[in-house]
Amino acid sequence: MKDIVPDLRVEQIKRLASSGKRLDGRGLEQFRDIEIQKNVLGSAEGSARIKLGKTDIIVGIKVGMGQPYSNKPDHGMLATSVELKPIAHHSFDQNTTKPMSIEISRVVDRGIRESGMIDLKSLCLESGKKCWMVNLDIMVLDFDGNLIDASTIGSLIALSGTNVPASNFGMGKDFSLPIGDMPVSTTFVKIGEHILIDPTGVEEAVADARLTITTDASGNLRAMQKGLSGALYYEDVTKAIEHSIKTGKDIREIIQRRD
Amino acid sequence: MKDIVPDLRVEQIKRLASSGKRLDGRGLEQFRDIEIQKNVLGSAEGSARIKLGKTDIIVGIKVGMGQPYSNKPDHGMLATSVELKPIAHHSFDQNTTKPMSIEISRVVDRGIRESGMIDLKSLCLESGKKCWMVNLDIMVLDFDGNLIDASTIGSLIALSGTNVPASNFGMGKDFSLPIGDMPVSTTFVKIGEHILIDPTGVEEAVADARLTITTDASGNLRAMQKGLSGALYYEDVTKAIEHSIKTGKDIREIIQRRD
Amino acid sequence: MKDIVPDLRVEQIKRLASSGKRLDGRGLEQFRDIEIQKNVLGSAEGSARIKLGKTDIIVGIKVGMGQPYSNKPDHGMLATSVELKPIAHHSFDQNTTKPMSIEISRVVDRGIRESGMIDLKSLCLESGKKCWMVNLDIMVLDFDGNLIDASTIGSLIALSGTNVPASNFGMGKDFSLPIGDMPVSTTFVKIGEHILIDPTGVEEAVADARLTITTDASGNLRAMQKGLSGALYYEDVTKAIEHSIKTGKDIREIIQRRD
Amino acid sequence: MDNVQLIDDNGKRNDGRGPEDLRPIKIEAGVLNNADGSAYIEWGKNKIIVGVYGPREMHQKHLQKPDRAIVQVNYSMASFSVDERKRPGQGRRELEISKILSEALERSIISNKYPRTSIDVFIEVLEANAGTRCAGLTAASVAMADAGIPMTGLIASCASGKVDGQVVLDLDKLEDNTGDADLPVGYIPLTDEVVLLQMDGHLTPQEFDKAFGLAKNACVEIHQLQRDALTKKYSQDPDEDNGEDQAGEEVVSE
Amino acid sequence: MDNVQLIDDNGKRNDGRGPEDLRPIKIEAGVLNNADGSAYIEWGKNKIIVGVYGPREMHQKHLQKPDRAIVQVNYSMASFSVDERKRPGQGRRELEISKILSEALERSIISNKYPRTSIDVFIEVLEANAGTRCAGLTAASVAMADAGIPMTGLIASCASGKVDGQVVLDLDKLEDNTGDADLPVGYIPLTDEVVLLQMDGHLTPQEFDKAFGLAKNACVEIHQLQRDALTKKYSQDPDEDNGEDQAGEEVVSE
Amino acid sequence: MDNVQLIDDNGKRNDGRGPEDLRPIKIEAGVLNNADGSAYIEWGKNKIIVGVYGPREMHQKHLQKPDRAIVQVNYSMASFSVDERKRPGQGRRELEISKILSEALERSIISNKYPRTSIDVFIEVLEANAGTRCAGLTAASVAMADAGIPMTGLIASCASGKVDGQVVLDLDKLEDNTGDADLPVGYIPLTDEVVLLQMDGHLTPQEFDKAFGLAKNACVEIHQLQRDALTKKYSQDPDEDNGEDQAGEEVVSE
Repeated sequence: MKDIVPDLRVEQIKRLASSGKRLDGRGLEQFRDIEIQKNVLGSAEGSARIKLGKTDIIVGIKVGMGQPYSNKPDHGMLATSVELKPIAHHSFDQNTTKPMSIEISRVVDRGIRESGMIDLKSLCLESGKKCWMVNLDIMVLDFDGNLIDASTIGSLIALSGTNVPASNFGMGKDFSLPIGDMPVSTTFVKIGEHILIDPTGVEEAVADARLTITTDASGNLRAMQKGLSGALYYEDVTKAIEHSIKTGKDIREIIQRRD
Repeated sequence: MKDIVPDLRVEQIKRLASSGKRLDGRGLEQFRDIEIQKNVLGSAEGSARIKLGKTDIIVGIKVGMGQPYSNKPDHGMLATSVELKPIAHHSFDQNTTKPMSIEISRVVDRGIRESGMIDLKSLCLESGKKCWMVNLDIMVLDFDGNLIDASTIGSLIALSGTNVPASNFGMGKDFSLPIGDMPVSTTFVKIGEHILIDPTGVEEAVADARLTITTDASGNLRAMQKGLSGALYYEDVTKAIEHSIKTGKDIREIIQRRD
Repeated sequence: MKDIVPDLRVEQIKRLASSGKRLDGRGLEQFRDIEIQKNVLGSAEGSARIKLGKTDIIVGIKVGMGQPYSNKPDHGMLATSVELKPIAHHSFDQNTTKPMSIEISRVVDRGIRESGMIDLKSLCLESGKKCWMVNLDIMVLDFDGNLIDASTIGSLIALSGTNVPASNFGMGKDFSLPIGDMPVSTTFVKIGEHILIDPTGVEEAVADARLTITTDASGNLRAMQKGLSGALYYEDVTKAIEHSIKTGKDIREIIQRRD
Repeated sequence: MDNVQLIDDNGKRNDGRGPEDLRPIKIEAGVLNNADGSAYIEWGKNKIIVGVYGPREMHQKHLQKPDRAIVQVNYSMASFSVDERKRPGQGRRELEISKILSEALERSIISNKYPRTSIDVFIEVLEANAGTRCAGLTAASVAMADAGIPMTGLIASCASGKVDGQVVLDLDKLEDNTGDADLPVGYIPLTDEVVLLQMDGHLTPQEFDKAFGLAKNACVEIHQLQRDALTKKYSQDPDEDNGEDQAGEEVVSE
Repeated sequence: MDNVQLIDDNGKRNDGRGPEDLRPIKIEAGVLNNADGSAYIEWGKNKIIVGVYGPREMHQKHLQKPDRAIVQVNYSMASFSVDERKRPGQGRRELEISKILSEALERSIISNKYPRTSIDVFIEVLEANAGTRCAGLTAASVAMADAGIPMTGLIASCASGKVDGQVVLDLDKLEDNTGDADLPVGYIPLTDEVVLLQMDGHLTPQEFDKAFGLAKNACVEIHQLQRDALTKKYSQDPDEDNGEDQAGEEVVSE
Repeated sequence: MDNVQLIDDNGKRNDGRGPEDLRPIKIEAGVLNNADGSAYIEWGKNKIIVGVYGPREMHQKHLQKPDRAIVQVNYSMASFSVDERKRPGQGRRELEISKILSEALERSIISNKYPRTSIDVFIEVLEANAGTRCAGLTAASVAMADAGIPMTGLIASCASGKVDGQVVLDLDKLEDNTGDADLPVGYIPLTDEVVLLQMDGHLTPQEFDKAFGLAKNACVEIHQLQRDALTKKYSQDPDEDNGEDQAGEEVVSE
């Protein structure tokens, strides 16, 4: 996403958008194909590989034991990280991608946490002393935009297939991670006048503003994040919310069909 | 203080000093005005804002619990840090100011520690196991020289108003940090032949040598530190000691008047 | 070893090697003089200073208490580090020598560990809870090639004179670190067609490949490591093994004579 | 999410405010000597100082933009700004906030005037009590104006949210910790642009509309305080620039 | 070194293999879009993906070589690749392996074609079960060929070792943890060159000869799998490049 | 500060010295091959080796001085130099000492001869027993002379202090830990200049005068040892440069 995109390309994207089209043939409100593989790794307690167009990520979950945070003594712990490794794009290197990876992981984490999808209270073993610690690690293998949505979808898939290895720790039988209502994020960019869902790498590179909206099964808002140094108008936001609720439903169906 | 000060300016400073004067109108042995605000922050257990001319610092004290150092099992702990943040001067950045901030914090800490101003033994709760931990953090907001003296004065003010929040830790009633005799530092620079007290940023930038002398209420020496790559003669040192004892008394009065 | 060695020098080294000679007058299969000083430091539990030609290192051993690794609950701990400090060569700086120092320390550690020279099990005090921790730190003072062998020899000397300071920890009487069969490493470089033992700095700089072979008293292999971006043929390896077993015996005698 | 009652039977919040009231806000421009621009804000119990340097040459060449200035915010919480001492060094939360505030501020400057330069904004949170990103952004915009950087408009910022099931303005720490939702908004009244928008918690689309409207209206009010602060600074005799709180001044002389 | 019996009375190993059998190996070339070359390998339970970028300008000027390209390998274990979560960041073991794999791969390229450049090889271990450096090197060599980098020959790599006193090929995790010796070999069949060689444990010179021979023969076998993977890739219609596992595909559309 | 008696009834200190006695000092110049200059010092139980490189081009351009050389000292305690193992990496104490020793040494060189260069001084403390900064500075000055760097004079350095209420010279570890005051002094006898001065503890102005006088006189004595070490080095046959302690030498040959 650090590519220098020539002005001509920007003009082309805008011209296409004016007639409702995009470089890869999609409509402005059309999500890319989502390819899902579940439980792809034997070493992880949960895992998934997700391809969103040419964006390709792998999510691995390790569950261990830890000590609850002092301000949440009755909760288990969830830690989310996104690694934008240099394998995924020629412009990625450890130093420059750090703010980007932190923002993505925090937005993904916020959606999962705020939706109450994981009942963290049920993961406390002894108040203030001992709890289950869920490490959700997202590795980007190939980058073509919209990492927030790819990561969210991958995380939902991986979490919903996660086994808590209680027997390894002498804590009784293994059990499935208790999963509730799932949050689904959809991300938009604004380019010129136009709002495009699920942006590719090139679209993100030329975008003025980005907006992520995370909704729950009831169509309510759970998390939002504006990014990039352009502005949105209120109408842009309400339009995006409307699309997000609609598209979120479709994505949720795909995820759950796979269970 | 990393400014390139033109040679003309150096000459001007020396010429003025020859007739006992300085750029800001002070005499060579004259300290700048000290502006003091006490307990300026609700979140800190003790705090102070100090302006020494245009030098502007804020001192915050947090008191928590810790485990005594293995070589001082019967003492509470004091940790002093100085942050020279880039807000304070256009030349400050995290990398280049590190040695400077470490030297300042160690000199300030040494004066406080060696004077016995805080009775650290009284802050031990259980030998080798549990003690009060006093974090003294100094943040520089605006830099115009003589950070050692500004930081020492700010620390004395903040410490003498510090409340140990024992009740928060279930350790009985809150109490005031036990404060004894206060050390006061005064810093000098040598420029050419001249010894100037309480240097400004420009004076430090052109100085040959720097000398800090910390004295107690009885007029005895508690800490000294020479800095910069110029030399001092013995007579410079004895002259500075004499001035330090005298000026230290004045500053001590100002600090205590505020109690 | 980051020197730019002019092509002429490379040619000279190859020409000499063709007639079985080297820049410093040695034969291809001849090790340099080894100078040994034992127990040179009062602050360390074991120490040695080794000169291998102009390569000069100091090895210090500190023994403390620790908690066994979770996957080795019944073993004491050994941690080996090599510091290639800038004092040792004009080209050394903390950043660029890191991979080199890690490789050396891991090869030295592997030889010592795999040979079973230290009976780590006897250093466990309480399974999974408490054990002796042996810190083996190697500091390079002057660099002229073949740090792996110099470090291995220095480590053997220092370890075999190490006192476990049990009385300081209230764990009974002090005792000598239990030392068994010693591994000895010998390192070769390939330059053009030629295999040279115990390379100097210049020889390492022009070498195509490097091979370290660590043998035990029975003449068996305990560790090997190929380095550099040239290749070896199988015959190179078997030839080096043969020399290593032979030279290893000589070095082992020197080390043990000193006990 | 715990069973604390945050709004009493008279519709008053724990600090006595009504649902649509802001906490008291005090803004001062030009409070530092060395910084090219600066501002100090007290917002409820939040105390924040902001210094701006620039536009100045960008040191890291690979981050330079050939056609414009960039804004680099460093948002930082002082170790003594919170109840439990914050460890020094920028944590992940601070890095995220620095990023989104940089992006918001970049929108408000006329950036093509200073190619290859950086505008460095240091936001030092001295005392924190919820809402520091909005307060920091509000003060930073004043500090940038104080630095004389050409702007399309001042950014005002304020959060709204939901507490006890009710949409309210400007959550304090207790409300933020135990409330239902938080919605920080950054807004340029002059251009009607939204430059900061985050949300977490639980809002229906209708609640979002209401909360957004509250925040936007508050921003208009805050914008006036920003203008007042700048007017006050620039109508002062320049020699009195740093004359605030003269009561605390003491003099040592030989 | 513990008293586990690793080879049963019928000469079978814990996973049913004979002493000289490889684990199942599957190699695929060209699995990523952005990387200039890439490969995926499954080797027993090991799963590794490799991406190659370059030759490209070397950013750190002081590491440039005026007469040739250098290879920089970054071998990395994913946090979720092992039983006990690996902490993020490169540990000492990963750094050592990165160094020796860089050196091995550098041997196989015709490096004077691209002075002052770097060929960057990212080896991501997704699941680890002993032998990852050999599997990673094998896949990296395929990925470099896929990137079109001129080479003197593909490097195949495999370990042999000793288990229950017997020389065997290709140790798995249980054998590696409790066996007597491990001998990873990297080999270019086309030129008969040894480019990687490490060993730890306990081998007589005779056992070394036997173990080395086993590893070398296995490398010849693996070399064929590498060639097959590249042939398969380059005989495909380029538009189907990433068509593996279409079964998992789903479509969202408005 | 504890109730240990450090000076007995006969005026003898714990190691038998009188109040104004130095510990035994041994200095050797030119002990390393690669460094441009070097020195080794044993001072009581302190053992320190110093290597100097330079003047050489300053790598970090922004630290270059257009009109002179700068001195960069790296003072470092080996992990095994103290009773409780020191963790690797430079701590705050080492950084402070490196800074003040850099400043002291810079005073003694004729720095305008080598603009834009750096003189890098590595002080490695192998064994520490109080007084390492003075011993390190003394040895560093010899090493700089050994490197042929033009100097205004050698720096000799020694601490004095107060123990059991009495002013004494050259505190050892026990005295430093439990004594009343410590006063390290760095002094150039040739020019009568004080280039290092620190103090902590408790001294009356009169005690300071006495302690300073003791340290200065000791520096004159140490200065002679420095000159002797350099004379010895430069009167030797160059081929025997590293012949110290030949007793330990062993030879392996085929």
